[in-house]
Amino acid sequence: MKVGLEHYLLISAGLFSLGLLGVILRRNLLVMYMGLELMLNAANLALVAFSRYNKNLDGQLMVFFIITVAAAEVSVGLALIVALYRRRQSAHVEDLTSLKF
Amino acid sequence: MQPETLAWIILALPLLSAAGITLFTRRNAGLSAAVSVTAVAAAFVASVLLVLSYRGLHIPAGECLIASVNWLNVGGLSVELGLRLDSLSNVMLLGVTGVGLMIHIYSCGYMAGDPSYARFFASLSLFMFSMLGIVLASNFVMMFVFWELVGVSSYLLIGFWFERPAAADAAKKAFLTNRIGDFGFLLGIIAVWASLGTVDFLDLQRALAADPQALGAFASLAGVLVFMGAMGKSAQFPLHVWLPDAMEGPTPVSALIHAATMVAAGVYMLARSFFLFELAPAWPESLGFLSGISALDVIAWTGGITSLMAALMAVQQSDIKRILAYSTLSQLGYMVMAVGCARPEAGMYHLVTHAFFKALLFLGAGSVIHALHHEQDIWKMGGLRSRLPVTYWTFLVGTLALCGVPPFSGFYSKDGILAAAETRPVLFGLALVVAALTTFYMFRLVLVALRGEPRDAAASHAHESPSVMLWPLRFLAIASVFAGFWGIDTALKRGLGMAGASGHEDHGGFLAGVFEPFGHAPLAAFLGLFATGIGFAVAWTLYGSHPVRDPLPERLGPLARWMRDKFYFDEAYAWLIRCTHDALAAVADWVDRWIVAGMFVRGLAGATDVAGRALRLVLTGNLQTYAFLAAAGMVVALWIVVL
Amino acid sequence: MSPLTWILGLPLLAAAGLCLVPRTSKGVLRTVAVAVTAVVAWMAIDLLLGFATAPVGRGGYRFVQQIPWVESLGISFFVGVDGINLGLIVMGAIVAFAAACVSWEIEDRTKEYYVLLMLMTGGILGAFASLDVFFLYFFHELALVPTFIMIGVWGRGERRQSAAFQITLYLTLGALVALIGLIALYLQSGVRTFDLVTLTDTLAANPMPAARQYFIFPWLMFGLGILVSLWPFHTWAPLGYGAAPTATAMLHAGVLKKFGLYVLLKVAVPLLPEGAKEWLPLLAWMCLGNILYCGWVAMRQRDLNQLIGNSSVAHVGFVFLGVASLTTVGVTGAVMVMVAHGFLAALSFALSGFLYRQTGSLDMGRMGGLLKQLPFTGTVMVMAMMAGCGLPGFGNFVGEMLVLFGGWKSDLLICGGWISFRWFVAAAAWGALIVAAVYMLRAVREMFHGPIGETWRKSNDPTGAWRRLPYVVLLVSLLALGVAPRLLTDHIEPSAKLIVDAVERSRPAPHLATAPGHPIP
Amino acid sequence: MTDVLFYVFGGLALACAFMTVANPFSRSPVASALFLVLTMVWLAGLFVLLHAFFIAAVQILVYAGAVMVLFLFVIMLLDLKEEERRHWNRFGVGAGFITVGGLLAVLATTIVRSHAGAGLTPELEGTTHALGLALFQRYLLPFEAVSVLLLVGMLGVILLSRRDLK
Repeated sequence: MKVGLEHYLLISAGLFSLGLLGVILRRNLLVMYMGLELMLNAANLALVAFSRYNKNLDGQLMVFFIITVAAAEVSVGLALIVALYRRRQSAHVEDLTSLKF
Repeated sequence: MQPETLAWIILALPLLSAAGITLFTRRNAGLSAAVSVTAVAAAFVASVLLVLSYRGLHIPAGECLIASVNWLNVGGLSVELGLRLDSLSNVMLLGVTGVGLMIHIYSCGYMAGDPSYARFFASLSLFMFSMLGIVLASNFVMMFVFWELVGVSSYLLIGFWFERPAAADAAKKAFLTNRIGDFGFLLGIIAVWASLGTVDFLDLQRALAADPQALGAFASLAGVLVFMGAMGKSAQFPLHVWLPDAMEGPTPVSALIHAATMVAAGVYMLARSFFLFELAPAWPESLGFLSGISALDVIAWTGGITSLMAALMAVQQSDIKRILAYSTLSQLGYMVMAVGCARPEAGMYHLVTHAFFKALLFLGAGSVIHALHHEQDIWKMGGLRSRLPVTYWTFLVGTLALCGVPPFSGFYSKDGILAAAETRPVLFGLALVVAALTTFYMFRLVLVALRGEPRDAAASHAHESPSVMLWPLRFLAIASVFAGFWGIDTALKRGLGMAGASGHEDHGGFLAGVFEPFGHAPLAAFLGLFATGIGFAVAWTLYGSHPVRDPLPERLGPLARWMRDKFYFDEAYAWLIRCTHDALAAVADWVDRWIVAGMFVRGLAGATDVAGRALRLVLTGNLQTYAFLAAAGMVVALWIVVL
Repeated sequence: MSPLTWILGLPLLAAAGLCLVPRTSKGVLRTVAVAVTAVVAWMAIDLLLGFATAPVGRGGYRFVQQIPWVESLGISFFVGVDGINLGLIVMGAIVAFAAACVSWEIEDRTKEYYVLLMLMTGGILGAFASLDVFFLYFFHELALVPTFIMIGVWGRGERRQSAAFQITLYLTLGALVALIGLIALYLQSGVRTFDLVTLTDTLAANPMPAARQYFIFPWLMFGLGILVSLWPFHTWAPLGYGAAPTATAMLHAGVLKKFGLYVLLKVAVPLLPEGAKEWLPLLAWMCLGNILYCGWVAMRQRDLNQLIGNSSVAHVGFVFLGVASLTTVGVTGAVMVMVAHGFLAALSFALSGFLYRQTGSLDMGRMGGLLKQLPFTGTVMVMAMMAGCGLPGFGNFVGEMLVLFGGWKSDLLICGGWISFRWFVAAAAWGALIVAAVYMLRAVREMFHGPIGETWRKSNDPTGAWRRLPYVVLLVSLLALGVAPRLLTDHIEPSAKLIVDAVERSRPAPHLATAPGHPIP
Repeated sequence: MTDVLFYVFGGLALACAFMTVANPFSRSPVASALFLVLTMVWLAGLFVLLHAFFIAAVQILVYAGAVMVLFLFVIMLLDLKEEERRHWNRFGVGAGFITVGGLLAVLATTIVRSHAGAGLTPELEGTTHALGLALFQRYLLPFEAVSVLLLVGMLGVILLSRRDLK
């Protein structure tokens, strides 16, 4: 079967679901974070694919921006995790439930 | 000067005096009194000038002069700040300012040394302003305005010694009782306006003369509602309870407001708006059971019942001021009854003469109280004839006038009322009984309180009051004796536009005037004298020997106790109010606290709170739960939207 | 530039300016606030005196100014006065001046207090001056937010948090419900503009179908009713005013609360005449709840502020009655009551605030004989209470009298005509003349009459002309209205007549004449 | 040829992604991180197949290079042990799988049903030249905004990593 847009999108959907699975199932903050990255990349893939098939460069530019924002996000997020770890000596989500009423 | 200008001046003077005292001179007692007395004296002089210039204009009977500025004009409701001058208001003007002047002068002596001397005179001036406003008002709304102001000045003066709980309570009671009457008065005014589109007396009179059916089904109801105003202010049954309590005020106040002028305002208002009561009976459908009863019937019977009841109560009182207060009630009932018998001029005539002699009696009583250092129980008095000669003789003059002994003024005015009642035999009989009772309780008062031997140390050391208090007594005594010959009745008839107003103008000389009633209405005159004689005889038999205690309770038994306790009206009303208004208030408060604020508001808040607590369990604080919930929600949403 | 823009702009400018004043210079803060409100009050009085001769602008309004803002939504800054908001603006400005004067008492966080006070004043005046429904609502909210903060921060009593909470929730709810009504009105009007004049003209020319009016009117009626403490949504009022700082209670109870009535009269009734006819009978029942029920509740209160709060709720009932009567006289009376009651409520709360500071308590049962100790305060308070029970000479009497007169002539059918509106008038008259007198006189009797309690020996009257000025200003305004009511009624009447005529003119569209939706059996 | 490569890269990316989040052999974050790096690489391959060469390069440089190194640094810094399984929340795991499965199902059905690619041919050449022109002309403002964002991110990191952070 000829590879088309749908195939890329399906891969993207799969990656996104796996990322979500990581966020929901894994208890380590860092791994959850990796799941998030995975989801972002899934979105990137979809954007690039759309961009190619729709003859529009904007999708790629969007990906560029997403990568940049993701970089910023990762740096801040990781800094937060480090700071949290310093206070709580844990990166385990079940130890971090102070948001509870 | 034009009468209109004079009328404005008369109305403005007391107001300026009240404002001036309150704002500027209240720290200076003497100056305040001077301002107030000057104002009322000037008003009296202006009234005399006004009457003279009015007579000079030769205005025909039933006509009047009106001076007005527009006060309010909104979509069909036009209210003038109007002054109406006719013989009726002229007579009242002279009466009010004259008696007012006497009492102002008297007060200078009586109130001397009171720490709130200036406040007293300010309130008195405010009262004069309001009273003159009622007298001069040319329309219903203005009359209502001043009606209320009179009520509030009465409130201020009854509660003048407001630190005394009794005085404060009496003031409150007077105001509230009056308010019930005013409630009816206002509704009556509104009903009249709604049908006729005007509140002006003259316009109303003309409209009703042109079309007596103009008020339709409201004719009698409007009359009775307006009469409710008079019921409150003139203390008619069943709103009479406030007047005796009002005696907690200073005695000059009792004399001026609660005997001579304010309480008479009701009668004046009835006479002023008499055209309204003459209408043939007509009731709205919902009050169909009253059909056939006219407004005048209601008025006449209310007056009759009041006069008899009050006279009975007066018989067993022992407080000198209260005896006079019940006597006032009884006489007011007389006047109202006269209006009810379609003879407003008779009621008004009695009003004027009564103002003189009742003011005299009250001031005399005040003089006695003053002399006895505020002792008011007649059974602790006695033997004052020699110690307070001026007071005694003037008091006696007042008593004779009140009892209707010819040739004192009371005889003529009372005779007019008795003659008016002749058309209604039951009321006539009732009026005769009242005449007898009046003589009885007045001579009981004179015999017990003033004659005989002193029963108390204070009574034996009494001294005559200062002359500033005695001269008003003398002047009022003169008025009480001769007011019957001043042609007041003729002037009143002219003012009311009565038929025959001009016919009686020339009665032949003084002597003919003295005996005029015997020729005019012999039955009423002779029976009235007879009743007076009986009353005097009984009083002399019981009290002529100057007993130490009242012999009457033993003879009358429980009836005497009922009379002394005012037929338990106060208690009955207290019970009624507790069962109705207070109960409603309690229920409303309870509902507000527990149902509205409690069940609904707090219930709603509580339900929200509980829901919040329940939903809070979902928030575990676990990041993954949140992520899971968000994802699940997203999936569900997508599922619904996309598939 | 219209003087109205200055009137509402000056306090807002002052609010911004006060932010720059250092918090330690309390004198400057106070002087600026008093001076600005004095200028505003003076301009408002000037407005009143110049009203008759001012040229008539768009839609019969005077002193008009209109600046387009968001044209796509039809929003513009549009101010102007007619007879109805004229009195309210004058009253609001004078009350604001008095409120700024009595704020000497605030020692804590003075700067924030005055900034909020100015903000509230500007919002209030803006709400009454705006003729654009969007700004009308916006300015109202602008005034409400400071109210909540002021009660929460500078309030008094143990229940102030709960009071602030309750008043916030109630008023927000009311404002939201009314907003739904306003948005529905905006969307259904067909012109997509917030301009009141255009709305009025359009809806007069081609009215909305009656069924839609039946639907929109209750949102406005209940929403605005909650804002004005319509029975049974009134319990926030006594509670909130009891806890509010003096100036806030004065401004809210006196002025801001009238906003709901004003919008009801100015927007809801003339724009939705059929809806009004349908729902006003219910309003008539509810206003009896205000007049009689709240009067009875007031009779049972032991705390002065609770009493004044309940009595103020009761007075508002007369405005509702006047509006419900739909007669020129009644509506004129309603506006008159609004203005007079504004002065009266402000005066009462100013006095009770002063008493509270002097005695530390407002429990009437513990007071007594204060007239001897505080002759000035006592006299003014007795006069205020007399005005409250409808004594002639005060503006309230004129208003209540007109409402009763107008009500008697109303042909509004209650319960399908089974009950005459006259019974409502009679009941309201009973409430005005008797119930009000009972609780007012009881309060006077307990607080001012009788033997003086030892506790109050240290209390003193306000000394000096400046401290007495706010009370005197309010009292004189009340008296002026009572003695010369034509100052206002002459201006109110034509505007009231327009509203009444708008309702009378309207006839339901023929195909909808039998539309369902009769809420009253 | 490209189709084969697509299946290879796609399959490997999915497999590595699976190993990242649900490695049946190891719970170590390091393993996860390394598999994630691999995922990035295969993704870059897919980008190349889509003729997005610049993005592919950036993907390798920024993600596989910088970001993942950062991850590994943090893991080392915190000395994270293997994620010990404290308790096996069956309900949680089941619900998670169901949710994710549901999501996947929804997405897949949508993609398949919508025929998004019908009639479309891969044409666009994502040349660096074109990208650069667009970036510095049409997208100049967002570009600058992103640079500010990065600056803010930097500041945030500096602030957060202060020792005395309370």
